[in-house]
Amino acid sequence: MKSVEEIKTAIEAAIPGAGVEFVSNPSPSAQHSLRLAPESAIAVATFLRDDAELAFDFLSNVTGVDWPDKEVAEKVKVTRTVTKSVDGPEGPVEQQVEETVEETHKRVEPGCLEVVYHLYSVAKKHGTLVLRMRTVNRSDQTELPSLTGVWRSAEFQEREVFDLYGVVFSGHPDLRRLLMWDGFKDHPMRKDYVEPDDFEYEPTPHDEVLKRAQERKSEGLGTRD
Amino acid sequence: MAANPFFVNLDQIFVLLRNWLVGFLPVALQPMAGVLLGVIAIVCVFPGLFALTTVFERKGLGRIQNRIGPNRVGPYGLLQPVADGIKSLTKEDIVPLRANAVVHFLAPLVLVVTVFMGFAVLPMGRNMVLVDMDAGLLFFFAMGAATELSVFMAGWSSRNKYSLLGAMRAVAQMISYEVVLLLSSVAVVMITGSLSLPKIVAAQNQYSNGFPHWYIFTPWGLAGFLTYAIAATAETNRSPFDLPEGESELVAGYHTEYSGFKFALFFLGEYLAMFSISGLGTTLFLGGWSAPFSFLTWVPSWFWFFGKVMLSIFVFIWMRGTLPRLRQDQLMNFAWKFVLPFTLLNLLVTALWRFMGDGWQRWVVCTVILVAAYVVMGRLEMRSEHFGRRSYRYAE
Amino acid sequence: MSVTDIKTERVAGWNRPPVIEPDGEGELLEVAMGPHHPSTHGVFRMDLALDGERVVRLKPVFGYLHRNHEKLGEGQSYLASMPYTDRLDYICSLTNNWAYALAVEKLVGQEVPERAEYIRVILAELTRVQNHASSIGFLIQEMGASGTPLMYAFKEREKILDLFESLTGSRMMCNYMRFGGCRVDVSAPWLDATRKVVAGLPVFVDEFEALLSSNEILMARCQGVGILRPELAINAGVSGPMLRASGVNYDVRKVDHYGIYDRFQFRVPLGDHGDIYDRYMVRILEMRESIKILEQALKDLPAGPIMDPKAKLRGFRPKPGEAYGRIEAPKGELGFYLISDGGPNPYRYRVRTPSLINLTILEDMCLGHNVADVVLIFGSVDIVLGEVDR
Amino acid sequence: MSYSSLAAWILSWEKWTDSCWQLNLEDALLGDGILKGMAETARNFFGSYVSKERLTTVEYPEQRIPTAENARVFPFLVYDGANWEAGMRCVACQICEKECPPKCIYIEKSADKKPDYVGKQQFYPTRFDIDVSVCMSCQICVEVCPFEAIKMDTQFELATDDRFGGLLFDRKELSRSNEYYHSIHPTEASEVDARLAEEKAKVEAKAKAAAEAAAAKAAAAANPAPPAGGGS
Repeated sequence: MKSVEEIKTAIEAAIPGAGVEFVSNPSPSAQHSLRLAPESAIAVATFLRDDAELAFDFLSNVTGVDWPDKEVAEKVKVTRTVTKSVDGPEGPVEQQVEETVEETHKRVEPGCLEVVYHLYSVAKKHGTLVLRMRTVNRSDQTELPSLTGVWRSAEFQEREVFDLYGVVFSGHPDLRRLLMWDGFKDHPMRKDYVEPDDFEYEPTPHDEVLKRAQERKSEGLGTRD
Repeated sequence: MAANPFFVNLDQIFVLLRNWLVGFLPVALQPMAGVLLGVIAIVCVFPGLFALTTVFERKGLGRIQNRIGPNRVGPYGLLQPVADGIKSLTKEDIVPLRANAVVHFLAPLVLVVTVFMGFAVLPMGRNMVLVDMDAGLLFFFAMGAATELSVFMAGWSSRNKYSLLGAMRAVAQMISYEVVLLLSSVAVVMITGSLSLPKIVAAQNQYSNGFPHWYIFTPWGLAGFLTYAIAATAETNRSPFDLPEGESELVAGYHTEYSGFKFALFFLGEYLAMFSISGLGTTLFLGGWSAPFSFLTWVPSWFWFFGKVMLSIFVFIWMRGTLPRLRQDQLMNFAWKFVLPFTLLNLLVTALWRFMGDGWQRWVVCTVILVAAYVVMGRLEMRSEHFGRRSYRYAE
Repeated sequence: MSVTDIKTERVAGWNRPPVIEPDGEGELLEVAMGPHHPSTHGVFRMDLALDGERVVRLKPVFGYLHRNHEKLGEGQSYLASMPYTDRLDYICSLTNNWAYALAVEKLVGQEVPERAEYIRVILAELTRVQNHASSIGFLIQEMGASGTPLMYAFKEREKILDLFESLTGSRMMCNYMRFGGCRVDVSAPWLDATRKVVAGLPVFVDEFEALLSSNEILMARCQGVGILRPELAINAGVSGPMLRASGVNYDVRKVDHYGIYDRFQFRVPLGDHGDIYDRYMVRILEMRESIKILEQALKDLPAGPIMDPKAKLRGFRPKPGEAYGRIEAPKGELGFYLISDGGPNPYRYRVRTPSLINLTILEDMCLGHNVADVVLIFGSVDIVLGEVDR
Repeated sequence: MSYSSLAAWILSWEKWTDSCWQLNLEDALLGDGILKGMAETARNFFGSYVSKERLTTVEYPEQRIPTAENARVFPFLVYDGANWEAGMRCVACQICEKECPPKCIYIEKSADKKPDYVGKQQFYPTRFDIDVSVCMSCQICVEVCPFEAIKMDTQFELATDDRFGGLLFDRKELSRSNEYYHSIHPTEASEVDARLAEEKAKVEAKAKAAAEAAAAKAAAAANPAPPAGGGS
């Protein structure tokens, strides 16, 4: 099999302006991946499937990853001019001095939802090629193109990602929730998902759960028996 | 030996008992009382047999599957049906809200009553027939046809999609196989020339060289018996033709919505139908109550009848333990495209048998025709249904 | 939502389900097959629209057994997820263990001692035999054979489960493999018992085949029903015996050479028709091949440690990175995808289960067939709901 | 016909049906596969009466399969000696509580300390509860325990009519003696004992060395002679 960089070159040769990005994987598994631009994803996927040499005809795994908004604390060296009083020969004198200070900037790195695809080739018996796609953010722009038309095996798995992560796959033939029920609101696999406090607690010996169970029992709510 | 009065009395013990009991009544009431006693006997004996059969079936299936089977209630689990009966009586009788309650209630009753009626014409031993009707066979089939009604009543009135599908299947299946059942019995009628079941038994109750003249020992009789057996299995909804209740597809088919005692009645009805249809098969092809060898004629006739019935029940159980179930369209194809033509051919062969006269020629001719027809039709059936053995390839 | 209300966009394409129009007049009968149904292998639902008994629409409904296995995995240490993998496909817990261990070993670059690899192969192939036996048993049970083949299969499975119990301590929830080896060493008596069981397996398969393979009813029910074309099978990500029954030569054991599978001589049986009968026969033949692997592995089992001494049990923190490891589980390709952020818990823990993805083409296979066939086709996919809903 | 000759006949039956099958492998008759299957079930039916091997079921409450040595059901706490409270090996380190996948263990650490089996002062659990209705018998607690204090029981008949209290075992109910541990997992328990004895010997040797050193030091301090070095 070609290396991931070679595949990237091949894609770029076949589809100009594909916007494929190489993502390195530092772990010993060395399964590096390619990040696709959502606009050209279907074209790239079709190329990967139909190219005689690559022939990635088997989409093994589709999954979502949640990257929540991250607060990044950066130390930045800032150089600015400050007015300082300097002890001059004639007493304190106001003077413009250039000063370099380290400042801690806190900025919020916007999170995103990522969808990861693992490809294999049945015809050529090679693999894994890992593809990834990212949404713009986690709240309102969570659309990604569906690859169900290229690989049918994405059908249920993309439904699952939609269900559990909230990625909306445009062009999916039947985008409904897969595992949760239809009326369910949130997306449980997101990192910031808060479990609703509505299930029945069994009195386990655990401090927190036990406390909550006892509370509910005293309120006459939701405990069995 | 046969003339030994003890064995004669043993053979006739039930008849003598009835006559003795009836003797206490005024003459005018005696025929009615005699029939009533017979009815009571049937109503007691066959449900008892049903209870035993359920245990034997479960034990037999267990043994086929290398298990022990029920052995907890009573010695060797023999009291299991009592426990089952108590359980079914104490269970809640659920009637679906949207069900047609009257029909839902009547269906199991209709089944059990009509099935019981069939026993009226079965000769269960020498002189042991409740009503010696000239058209007994006809009566039997008329009663048998009424079971379809009850199955459909049950399926329709439950307002359950599975029940409805089961009922539709049952009606289609039972009507198709009724034809086969009738036509394979017609062969016997053609030879015997009578629709009276005691006369049919009497025709078979003869021996040459110690062997009986049962119809199963003739080519047409064997073929007729096989088609009869297939049709009987389908008629009683037993595996491999248990589609109307096919539990893996239709949950429980037409009796999905039945519970408690009504369900037990369906269960009873199914087994009674099995007994009655085995009894008829025994009567038609296996010589009824006659002994299998002339030196065994001293054994009471009712023993032979019930022995043969239980043997056919065993075959039913054995088939149930072995065979998967057919599909609806295959079942119908099998009935109309394979069994029915074969039965019709068998009628021709029977006629040939009757008019060719004694001698070895008719044996050869009839056998050759039937075997050839079976082989050819079987191959055609397999080809038209596109199935057969396959070979497989390997990749290294 | 009823099945006819689901407005699936009928995308034209060779890999979409065929459009079946009901013939004749009258309304469609909508049947919710499951979640309480004798042959949906647990709590699974298929919403059917029937025209008579013919299926014109089928929508599988999942999630009745959903417990968010993946979220649980993200909330606890790598080791603590191991017993949870037993509960995915509870019939073959050892292959689940192996797949997870393999993914973690890939993530941290962990070596596995040779003896442990042999033990893994032995256990995985025993698992495969008992899974195929019982799945065929279930299939024939769904065909209405009142449990006889199932009981024969279970009788054999019982012997294998006894072996599992005496080695791992539990019959089904084995929780046996660890990152870098196995938990307990096999003993000489265990190996003798295993050899005895393996010697009895061919007899069992022969008996099974005598009972079933040439049965006309089985052939009539299975042949030509639920046909899956190879190109669709590949495109829909179908794996395992289902894929091979469609004639696609793809076995992860042969392709990935994971573990030490390249040391054993075995063949991959392939079907030519892709129907239920081929799936049944491929499973039978795979059992025979597994027996061959077992014989070889039991003969060559080397001495040595069963755990890599460098492997860590407590304080296991992989470096940041990700890995996807997959094995040929009895039901198909079972993969685990892990992302580590350097913490004690995986950042992302994903299970690629064969059962769920093999169901993708359930509708394609069932449309136009009878209700009775739907049950059979569903049974021939060989799923376990613990794995489908996770 | 005796049983053995019946058995022989049944066993030869298979060969017979097989040879029949060989004859018409190519041109199968309709129904011969069914007959073959029927022969197979008949063989099993009679075989189950003839050979005990065929019957794999065990009539449970009367007959029992001996428990496998590696079998595991629910955890218990090992104690040494006769008194469960004094001899409890658990030092309330709470590793098992943290590692337990279904989180069914609840431990409260003591405020004071008591000597453990090597005589070192250790904490002990004032409360050690396991909810066996939640426990999934995975044995992770046993594996992570550095003190050989928690082991797996093989007792499985724990049915109770109290779903919550009856299945919540406190430390008294969980305590089992080391002898019991030996009786259910002999090999493993001997290994554990050997390891502990080794550790104890090491600690004792160390303590002895330390004591000797201390004595030597004390002796050295008592009679101030020119320091001869050593003594650590």
